[in-house]
Amino acid sequence: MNALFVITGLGIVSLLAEFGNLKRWLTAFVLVGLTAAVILAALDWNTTQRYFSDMLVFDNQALAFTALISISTILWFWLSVDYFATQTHRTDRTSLVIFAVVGSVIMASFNNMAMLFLGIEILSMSLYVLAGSRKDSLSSTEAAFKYFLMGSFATGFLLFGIALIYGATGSFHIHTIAQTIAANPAGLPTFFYAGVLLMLIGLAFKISAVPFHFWAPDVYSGSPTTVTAFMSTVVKVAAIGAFIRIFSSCFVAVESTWSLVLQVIMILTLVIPNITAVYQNNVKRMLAYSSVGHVGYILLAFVSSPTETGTIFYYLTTYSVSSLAAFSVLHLVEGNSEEITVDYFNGLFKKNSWLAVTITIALLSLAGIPPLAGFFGKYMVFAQAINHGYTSLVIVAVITSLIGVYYYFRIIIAMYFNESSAPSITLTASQKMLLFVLIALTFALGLFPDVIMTLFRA
Amino acid sequence: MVKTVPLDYYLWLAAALFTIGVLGVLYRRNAIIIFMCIELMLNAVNLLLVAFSTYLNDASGQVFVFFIMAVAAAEVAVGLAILVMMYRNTKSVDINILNRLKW
Amino acid sequence: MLTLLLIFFPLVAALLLFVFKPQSAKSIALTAALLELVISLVVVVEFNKTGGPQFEVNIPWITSLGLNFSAAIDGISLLLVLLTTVLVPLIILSSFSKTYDKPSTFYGLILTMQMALIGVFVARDGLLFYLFWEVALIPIYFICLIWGGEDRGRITFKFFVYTLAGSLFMLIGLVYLYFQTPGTHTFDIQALYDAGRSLSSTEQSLIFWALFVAFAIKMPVFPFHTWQPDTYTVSPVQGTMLLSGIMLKMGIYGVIRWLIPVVPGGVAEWGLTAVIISVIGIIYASCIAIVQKDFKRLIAYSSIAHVGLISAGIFTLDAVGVQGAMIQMLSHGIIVFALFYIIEIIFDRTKTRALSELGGIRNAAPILTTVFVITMLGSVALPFTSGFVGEFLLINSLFQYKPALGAIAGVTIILGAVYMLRTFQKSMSGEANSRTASFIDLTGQEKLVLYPVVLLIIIIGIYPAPLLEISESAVNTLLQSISAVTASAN
Amino acid sequence: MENSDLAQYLPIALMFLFAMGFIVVTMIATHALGPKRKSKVKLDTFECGIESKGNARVPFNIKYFLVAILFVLFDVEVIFMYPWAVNFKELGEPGFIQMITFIALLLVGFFYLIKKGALKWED
Amino acid sequence: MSEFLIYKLILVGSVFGITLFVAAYSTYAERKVAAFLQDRVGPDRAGPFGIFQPLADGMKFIYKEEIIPVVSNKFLFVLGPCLAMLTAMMAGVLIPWGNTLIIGDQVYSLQIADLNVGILYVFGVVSIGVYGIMIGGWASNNKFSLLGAIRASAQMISYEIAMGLSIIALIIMTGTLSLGEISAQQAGGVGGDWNMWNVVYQPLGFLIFIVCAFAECNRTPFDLPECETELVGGYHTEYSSMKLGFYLFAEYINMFVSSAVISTLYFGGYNFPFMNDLGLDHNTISIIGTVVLFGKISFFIFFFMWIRWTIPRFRYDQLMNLGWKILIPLAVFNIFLTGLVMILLK
Repeated sequence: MNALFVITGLGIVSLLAEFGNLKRWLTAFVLVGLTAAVILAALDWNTTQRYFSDMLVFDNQALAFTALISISTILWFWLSVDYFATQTHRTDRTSLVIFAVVGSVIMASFNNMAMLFLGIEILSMSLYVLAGSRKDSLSSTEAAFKYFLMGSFATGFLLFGIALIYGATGSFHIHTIAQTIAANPAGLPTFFYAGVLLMLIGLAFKISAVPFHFWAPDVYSGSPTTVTAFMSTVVKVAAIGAFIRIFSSCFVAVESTWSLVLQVIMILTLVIPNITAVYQNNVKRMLAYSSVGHVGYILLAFVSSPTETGTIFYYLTTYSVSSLAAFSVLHLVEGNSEEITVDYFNGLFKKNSWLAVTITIALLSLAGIPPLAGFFGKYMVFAQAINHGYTSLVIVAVITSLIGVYYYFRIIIAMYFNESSAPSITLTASQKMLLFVLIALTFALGLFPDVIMTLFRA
Repeated sequence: MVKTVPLDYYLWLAAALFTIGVLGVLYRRNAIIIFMCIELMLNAVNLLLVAFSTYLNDASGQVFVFFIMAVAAAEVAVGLAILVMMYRNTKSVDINILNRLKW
Repeated sequence: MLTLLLIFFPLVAALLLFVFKPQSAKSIALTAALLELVISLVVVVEFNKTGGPQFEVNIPWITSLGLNFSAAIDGISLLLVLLTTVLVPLIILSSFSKTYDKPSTFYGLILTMQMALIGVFVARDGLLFYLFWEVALIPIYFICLIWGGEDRGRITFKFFVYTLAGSLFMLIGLVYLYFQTPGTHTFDIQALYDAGRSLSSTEQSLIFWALFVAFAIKMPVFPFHTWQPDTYTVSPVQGTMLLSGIMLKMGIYGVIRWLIPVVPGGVAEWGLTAVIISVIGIIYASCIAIVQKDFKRLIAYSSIAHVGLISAGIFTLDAVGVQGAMIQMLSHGIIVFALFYIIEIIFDRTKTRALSELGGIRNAAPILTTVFVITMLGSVALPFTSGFVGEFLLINSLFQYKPALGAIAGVTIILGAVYMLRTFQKSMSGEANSRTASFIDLTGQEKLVLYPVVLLIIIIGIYPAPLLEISESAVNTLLQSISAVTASAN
Repeated sequence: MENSDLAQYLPIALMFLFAMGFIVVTMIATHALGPKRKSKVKLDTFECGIESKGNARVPFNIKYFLVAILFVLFDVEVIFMYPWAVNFKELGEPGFIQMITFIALLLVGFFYLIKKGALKWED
Repeated sequence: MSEFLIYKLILVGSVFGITLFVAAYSTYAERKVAAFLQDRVGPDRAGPFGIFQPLADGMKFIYKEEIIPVVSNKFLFVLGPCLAMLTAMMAGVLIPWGNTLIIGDQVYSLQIADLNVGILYVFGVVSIGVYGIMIGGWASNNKFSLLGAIRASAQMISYEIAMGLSIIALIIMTGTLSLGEISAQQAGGVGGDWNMWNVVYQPLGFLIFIVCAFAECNRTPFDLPECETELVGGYHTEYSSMKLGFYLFAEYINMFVSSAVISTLYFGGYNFPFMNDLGLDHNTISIIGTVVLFGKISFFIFFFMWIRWTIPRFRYDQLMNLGWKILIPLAVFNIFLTGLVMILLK
């Protein structure tokens, strides 16, 4: 909670930094604040604290997500320095991002449907604006608009679900709902189950699971690359955090209602985006589909054992780090162009081997090649699924991850195989440092996954 | 409070409104109308919440409605701003022209 | 400790390469590879031939996954480690006459590859084995992708996906076994053995196929071989050497270490099928080899034929066959290395690999021709060459297993002779043409690479006993434990 | 019946009927009674006697739009204060402090708006 | 049931009639007041002192030709004034016009309906009035009209926030939203049981409220939407006959309702000082109270006119600045102050 206070304060301060003579110090200040948030989250470890009459509960899961979100945001700020370079928009962009982080943290720690709703909206509203932050670009506008439409559409479903559940159980508190469910194993009205499914649909939109994913590629490719990076890491983490928080603690008692639906969604989420990604020539779209595909693996872990959230958390961590690495390279490669195709990567190894190596490692990690972080993420998901008897689903997942290899390797092949006449790219020391940190993290998470895996074993 | 109207009626009404909203979002092509349909969806939810709140004698449902209204307002503000931006770039609010990003 | 040094010394060396100037990468890499050879020789000296797994290390690594860094060396491992440590310096040396773009990366990848290969051969933890197995794929892929020839993007990708797909099925099999281990699950090799043997026959069969596909793709055995000829052809020669000389042995090693002992029931059920597949592969590959026009492709197909024989020999589950496989692995490793190097030398000077465009090299380069003849004879398994020992043992065991299969496999020697002699005739003898007229004989550096190899071919051919002794006890232990299981099952 | 919810609204409905009736009747009456002598010029829009040009539905200053959006936001926030104000005495001091926090946050936004020039009309 | 219905019918009918009457005579009053302030005679032809002038005006509205510009949107063009009129009429429903009358053993309230959300209802209905103006202005398809309509909407919604905020301080004190209860709470007043009018406790709130009320009614000094020097007639430039009449009527009705609301909220409504000390019976006091209320309303209507002919029009930026940058912060400050005092006094 202290972390949440700090981040909220940070948001307000960065909003007001517009007027003081604070603009110059803003980035430094934000980084310090987020670091402080991480530290505070770590200090609260193993203490379950309840706030606002139980509306927010900071248990270990929430704290872990808070820390992950904050750390990803720090790295994200580092990679998107130039996004904040323009004087006119520095403070509002910063504060929008920080408020999105606030929403994410709330989504990871809510214990009441109202907080879930508010968290989602705080997050989404900032992102609608950020997605459209390239005002003169039609595709950016379009991305913002589609994101907005789909976001509020999904919210509608979510709210209708919440309303029905409230009607059936008389409460918005997750634990009260869970108790009511436990108390009336057969006595709940039918519309309760409709409510659960509607919430599932609403959240499926938010985590962009197939068939509710169609907005994601458009939004990801239209938004400025840095914003896309934010969406596919922090936002995705938050959405999945919210999803598992409610389904693993509250609705697990009525698992039979949603389990089959979720399995179908999961299989679709594994198959369709991975196949579609193969046909993409726009790298951002490709990564968008890939990020949708990754949701499939997370859902596989979730379907096989809804209460083992450690696996999902680890997967998200590895995914975030790898995605950030991929997007930082993408951002550095794209320059001023709006649409970045695979051809942009031609001969990148010759042009700048730092970039080439980083994105290679990132993509290999996303593809799940050992000993990188992504491998252990996938491995744990598969192992968990096999352990709970979902071997056939694992085989589907394995096949789709092979398809995944195909499109990731298109970029790799382009970098090492194709020739390009484009001028080489030079990096600043800070950029090199960032890439190094991201590579190091990708390896470190792969070589020492215990650090994170043991977090949830207490 | 006298609950002369059965709860089921509210449920069906809300469901109908919600469905109309959903269909509107899916089938209409004018951005403003889509906005309105989304608002319709939210208001269906509000109606439902208020009805439940009354029948359960629990005020939290109505508080939730406040939240929804406040957030919906904020959402509309952002949405309209985006719409204005879109209009500036395209001179139209027909979402059919937004097909550039389709795969 | 020695094991750890053996595994990680190449990796450290590889990282060191980036510290120094690119120009010196070559020599640093060679030094490192030679030091690694020395380390492996120390291991050989220290090795107790009757002692089972030795030089054990067992460090808890990822406890939540039951993964320990558990490695040890027994006879089977040692032979393959030795093959690796001998070949890698030769491979590096063979590249001295060429200059590669980004040499640090190139040699770094080779050394990383070496690390992964040794890791595969000494790992005694299922997941660790898998990790090294996969890690071995990355450097070789990039070696082929970055420094390969025409159309390498597509071809190397095919190679990558094939092998990755295979290994993912292996992973599923391993994980399934992992969850069968009692108590706190573990990937320890013995625990996996026990778990695998206690499974029902259906499960054993499924796991057999999950693992077999992975190994078969790596070897490659017909019909999983389609990636191989193209990849061998487009790879830079050092890559081809790594692939054919060492990496393909990973598959065979996997069968010996991780397939047969783990699911003996599955092997009992499907062993015959595997042998038949292998034998079909031998004939098929030999026939294709005969009609090949490209020198490198020809050797690639011949490699498939040889590996098929090894695979068939192993699945007989006969001590002689497995021992033969061990020797044949070493022999094939060095012979195929030499052959590819010779092809590279010819290609460098004539700019072609088409057999029809060669000829008459014998006159211009007698030393090269001599070396080629010896290697070729080794390849067709003439007595007093290393090839003879291995093939003899293998075919012998096949005869004992199923005489008909043995007979068919025996044909391989004839077919091998046919295509190798044809190759010799086309390239070395005959009239010199414009391309080969001014052929320069071996240079000093090339001799430095090829002479040791020729020497090894002959030494192993005449006196293979020390090598056989190294692996003998390990092979016997292995086969005994299996026969104990199958006997008790019956 | 007198005290039930719906009955409270009955007079309002009555008033609505009265007003509607009055409006409709008056409109119809004027329509029927007034003279009808149309001419093109008469039916043209008025632009101080000059011939009117173009459509009047042109984009207008974004400021108005901004005001509308801000109104929606602030008005909705004000909603939250009504229940609080009604229950002020029961909520007491803690409620007061919470609402002050709420208003303070609102004022931060308000301050930001003013400083950003969202409400600057003189330019 | 039917008795209840008849009682309500009578009440609604009389309120309706009175509203129209007051609105009609406000126009007359306005002209007379203007004349008085400018030292003129004002209307004096129709009847003695021109007392039938409103009737003549009404007739004229009815008999004038209806003009609907060709380029306008016909339906909306007609809808605009109707909506303005309708909302204006509906706003007065909740005003407590007097205390209860006791006839026999039946208690009759002089308030048409006393909803527990009273003030919110008034605000809700009043804010719909913006649509009437906006729709009318836009439907005319005239540049002046459009500008006027936009100005009107921006102005009205801006002042609505301040108005809403100023009320909150009052509600903190009264603890209810019901206008009936708020009136009842101010019973007695100065002497008797010493219930002061709310204006005593809420001078700042009253000030803000009345300024906002002026703006909401588009009255000078806030009549930017129809300032004839810039916009001809503003949003009703294109209107004629009864549709114009509706707009004008609506304005005067709004003024009337605003005055009533102000009187009710801040000036004790139908209560008057020493009312409980006169020793009169309940019904008499109620009737006197109603008369007193109308007196207060008349004063505020006069006040509206007084201001109109005294203070010049604001510039648009001054108008917006006043609303957003002065009244809103002031209202928030007022809430804070009221809350603080309430907490401290408890």
